[in-house]
Amino acid sequence: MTSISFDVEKIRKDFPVFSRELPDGRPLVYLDSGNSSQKPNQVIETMREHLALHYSNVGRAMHVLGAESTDAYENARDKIAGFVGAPSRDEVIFTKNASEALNLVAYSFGNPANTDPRFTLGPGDEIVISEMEHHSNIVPWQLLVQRTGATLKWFGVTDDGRLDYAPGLITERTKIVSIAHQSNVLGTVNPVAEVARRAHEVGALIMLDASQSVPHHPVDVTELGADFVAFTGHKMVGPSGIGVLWARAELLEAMPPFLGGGEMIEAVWMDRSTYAPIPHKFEAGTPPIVEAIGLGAAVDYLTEVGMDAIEAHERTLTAYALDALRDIPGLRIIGPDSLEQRGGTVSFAIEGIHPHDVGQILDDRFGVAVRVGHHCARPLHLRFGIPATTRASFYLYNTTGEIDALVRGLHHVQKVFA
Amino acid sequence: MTSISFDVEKIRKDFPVFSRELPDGRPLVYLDSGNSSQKPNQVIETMREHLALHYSNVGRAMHVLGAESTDAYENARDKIAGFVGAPSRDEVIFTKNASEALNLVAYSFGNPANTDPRFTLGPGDEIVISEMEHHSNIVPWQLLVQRTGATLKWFGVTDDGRLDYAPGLITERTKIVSIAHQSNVLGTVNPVAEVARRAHEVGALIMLDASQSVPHHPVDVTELGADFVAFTGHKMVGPSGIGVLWARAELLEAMPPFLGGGEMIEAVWMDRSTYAPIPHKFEAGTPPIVEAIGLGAAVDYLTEVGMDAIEAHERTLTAYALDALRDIPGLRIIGPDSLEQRGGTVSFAIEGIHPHDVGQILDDRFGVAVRVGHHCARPLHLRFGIPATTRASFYLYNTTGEIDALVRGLHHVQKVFA
Amino acid sequence: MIGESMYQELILEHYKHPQGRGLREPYDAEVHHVNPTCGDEITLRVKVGDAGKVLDVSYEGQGCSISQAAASVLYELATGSTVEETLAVVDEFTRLMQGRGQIEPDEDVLGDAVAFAGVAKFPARVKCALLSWMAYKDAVVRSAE
Amino acid sequence: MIGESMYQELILEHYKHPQGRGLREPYDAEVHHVNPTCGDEITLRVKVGDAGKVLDVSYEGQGCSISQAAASVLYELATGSTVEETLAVVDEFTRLMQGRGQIEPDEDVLGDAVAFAGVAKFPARVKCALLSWMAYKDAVVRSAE
Ligand SMILES: Cc1ncc(COP(=O)(O)O)c(C=O)c1O
Ligand SMILES: Cc1ncc(COP(=O)(O)O)c(C=O)c1O
Repeated sequence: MTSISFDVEKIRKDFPVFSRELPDGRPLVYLDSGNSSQKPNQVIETMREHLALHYSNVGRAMHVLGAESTDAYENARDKIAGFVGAPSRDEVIFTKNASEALNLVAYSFGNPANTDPRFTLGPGDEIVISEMEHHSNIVPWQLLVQRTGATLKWFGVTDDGRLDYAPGLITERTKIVSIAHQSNVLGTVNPVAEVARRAHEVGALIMLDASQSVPHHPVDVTELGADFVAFTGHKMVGPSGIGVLWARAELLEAMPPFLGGGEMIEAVWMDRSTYAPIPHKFEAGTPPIVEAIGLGAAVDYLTEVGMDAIEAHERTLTAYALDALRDIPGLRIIGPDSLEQRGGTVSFAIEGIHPHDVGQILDDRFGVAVRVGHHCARPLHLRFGIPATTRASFYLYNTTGEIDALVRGLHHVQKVFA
Repeated sequence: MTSISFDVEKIRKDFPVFSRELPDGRPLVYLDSGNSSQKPNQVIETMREHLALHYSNVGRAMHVLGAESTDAYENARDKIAGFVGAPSRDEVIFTKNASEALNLVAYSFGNPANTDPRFTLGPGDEIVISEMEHHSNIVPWQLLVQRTGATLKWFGVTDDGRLDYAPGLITERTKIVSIAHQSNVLGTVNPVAEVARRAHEVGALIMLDASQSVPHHPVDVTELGADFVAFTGHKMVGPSGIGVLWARAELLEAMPPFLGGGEMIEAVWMDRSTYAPIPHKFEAGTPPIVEAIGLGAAVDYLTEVGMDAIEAHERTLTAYALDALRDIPGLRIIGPDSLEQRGGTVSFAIEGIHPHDVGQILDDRFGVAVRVGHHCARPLHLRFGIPATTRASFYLYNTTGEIDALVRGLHHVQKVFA
Repeated sequence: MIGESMYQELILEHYKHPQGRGLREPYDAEVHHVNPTCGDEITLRVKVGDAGKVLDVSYEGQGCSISQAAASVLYELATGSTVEETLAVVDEFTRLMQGRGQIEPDEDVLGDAVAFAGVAKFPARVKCALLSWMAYKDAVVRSAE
Repeated sequence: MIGESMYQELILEHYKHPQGRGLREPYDAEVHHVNPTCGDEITLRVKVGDAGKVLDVSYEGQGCSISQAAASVLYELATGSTVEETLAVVDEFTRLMQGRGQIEPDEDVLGDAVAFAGVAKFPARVKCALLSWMAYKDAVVRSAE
């Protein structure tokens, strides 16, 4: 089904997990990359080699190992800046995951020690998110309004799983809008450039949770028109323990520091400190060194395969999956059921069978790994009146054969619970 | 010089970095473990294998890989709880480094959304630290007083590098005392149990920065009498990207959440959330999974060698180093020059030669890696009236032969700059 | 496959043919428990007789097969035993569920409930299995008040 | 070893025998720069003559050999050139220092200053090398005010 130029079998050979068998000889059918992706040898080997032969702390060390580690770490920053089209490498901040990146920005608002008017926040000020957000793009803002007395507002979601975008929700009172670029449940790709324009029109800032888009599409932060973009290494064939905040340099300079400590300072006295220039201002303590280096290798890997090719491959898989799932009686897709403005994440409910049971039987009998539950998007599920869904999500290493396995598995599930 | 039972040559074979040559055939003499330690094969291989064959997201996944990852991740928590004598595994919070652990606690204070009297903070309230702290145990508290209007106070340091402990500095107004268990510059081990008693006497909480003690001594958090203890994986033969906050369960329960997002919630509505029980309440987003697993392997490794044996070995090295350095003309040790209450970190100044030059020539000519600068403890250096020092720090894999190499190197440095 | 499978025949059997389901009179206490992460719910009643004998456990709820089967197994184990005996079983069941798959279950104590051992490896499912058992414990405490 | 070494003979030579050291009259502008991370300091004066010719760069400071030698090399490169020419060298030197060892230095532009190439790999040392050069740039700007 996929084009000749995209050799998925060759790609699968790069991922050692596909050479293993699950207990009792089940094969592994991994359809849970929206949760976290598998890792290619290129990433694993880069990390292993660095840990074994070149490891040391970065920045502060003045010896061969220190230089090698610092080089590798800062080169990773260059690679990631290039990957998302950041105008400057200094705009790439390494965090531990996307959640930290989102919290970092949330904590920049309403800090009494910072007087930049874009970041002051109090009663009367508003924050706008949406009902389809991941908890990591909801809870940081809830905590912020609890600390400051600001108001949280949100866009709804339409019945077919689109952002119910009402420009009027963004007003002169709005300080920041933060929405997903692509939903981790619905697969929906949001009209972020339009929302960004509206936010800027009223003088608000805009943050994009790109955790589900950067791994799967060519993304250029400048084209998106955003002020802040968060994404996470483990979903893009990179390691755990590393995430990224990209933000416009001018904003990073205006924001108060978030975590304090070594590396983020210029000079420290007992009673006051001055801070390092960006990006280091936001990287307190020893950073996830080997993890950043691993993410650099991940970005090299994705670039070599080609983000356009990956996007096209996932599109093929998504079309195939939507077709096949539509044929299953009692199955209802939650989210857009066309390919328009959507990525390779397909969530669904099956009449009369709890998703927990669906997922567990798929795993137990067929080795098919999907995610079941609310996928850290409980409000979205409440919106659709269901406690949970089953979600299949695709990546560069998946095949149409694996979607066939999913479909066979679902038929079996229906038989078990008939 | 070291006892028969401690086979340092055997230990060195576990660390692949010692099998490499630096450029131009220099050997590697790594005396910078206080900055970050090297990693044994046991840790590297555990991480590689997990990434290759067992990786998936934790907690939320309901399939074989999810169960394997969750098992391994939560087992790492058990191991670390055991390693530091935590009364409950739920008291072990994984962070990205020690700095995040210190900031997490600092952000728990003065949060308007939390009313527990132990964590309220405002003008008139006091925080007590010391002049020998690492920036990571200074700046978070400075940022806190800037946000809240509380007052920061600190213990001084005596001429021989001891904590100038004055119980009277801790008063009824004190909300929290945060000091290093062992100084990363002086090597001094502080009388933390005594300070903890005093803090509790006045109803204050006490935090210990154990970044430099947990890797080198048997540490039991209960014996220390502390409320909060922070340490970091990369200094204890573990990976980068992982740190630990231990705290008494009752306090963790009373604290407001810090980072918000997936995994740390119980239920989320658009306008409010309830939070997961500890430890997950403080672990927002996908945690550093493979890094925690690597730290578990590190703790297994240290336990197998034996923390008592490691402590004894480092003591031998420190005695040897103090003796040898004392003989160098113009060299002044900054910190205790006896073995009493001190660890294997020796900082010094050499008359007329800038530490930058010392460090760089040691590296350039002899492959001796030491750290030079203020070691993220600038106020301590200001206290001693010097901008920087040279620091040699020892770990289980170091030998007296390496200290000889350092001494030879220092003689050469003096010749170059004579 | 049997060894690994969470879906022991026994669990499916209980799910498809739940024992003791439905809310009945008389009762000493009624509780309503919810698992907010997945929306599972249960309403449960207990009736305790002389000498601490559990005369009836009746319930109504919705959720996945694990949570429904766990309630059915609970009903079978509890009715006819004494409160004290059943609380010992609840404790052992809780220990098993929270043991992350590291704990050897005591079959003598657990009886049929041992079929849930596989659940312990999936933290997200543990709450499903425990929902009715926690509700039962709660109800028993209240019935004694 | 020579290839790897940051301590080119040339740097040590300049450190031990600094050129143009000392504060002199006349001058158009004086600046004082500090590197707060390591305590290095420099006071620097410039005197610019007709047609933008740099007549004198005089300085006094303390710090490591890199920072001291960099000031000495700067003195040699700057005096006798025009402000415009020297600023081009400052830019190239800055680019080299901030290039994290990834940049091929332009020897034609840099002359002796190319000896500092090895410093670029150590972020903590880059500021040492740049201290006097940044002070010079600052002083030149002020002298034109
Ligand atoms: C005493 C002390 N505290 C805190 C830290 C910070 O640890 P990390 O860099 O892992 O956050 C260090 C090490 O850099 C240290 O030596
Ligand atoms: C849309 C979205 N936002 C945020 C996150 C959080 O990412 P992380 O768990 O790496 O912090 C995720 C993934 O879990 C996600 O899918």
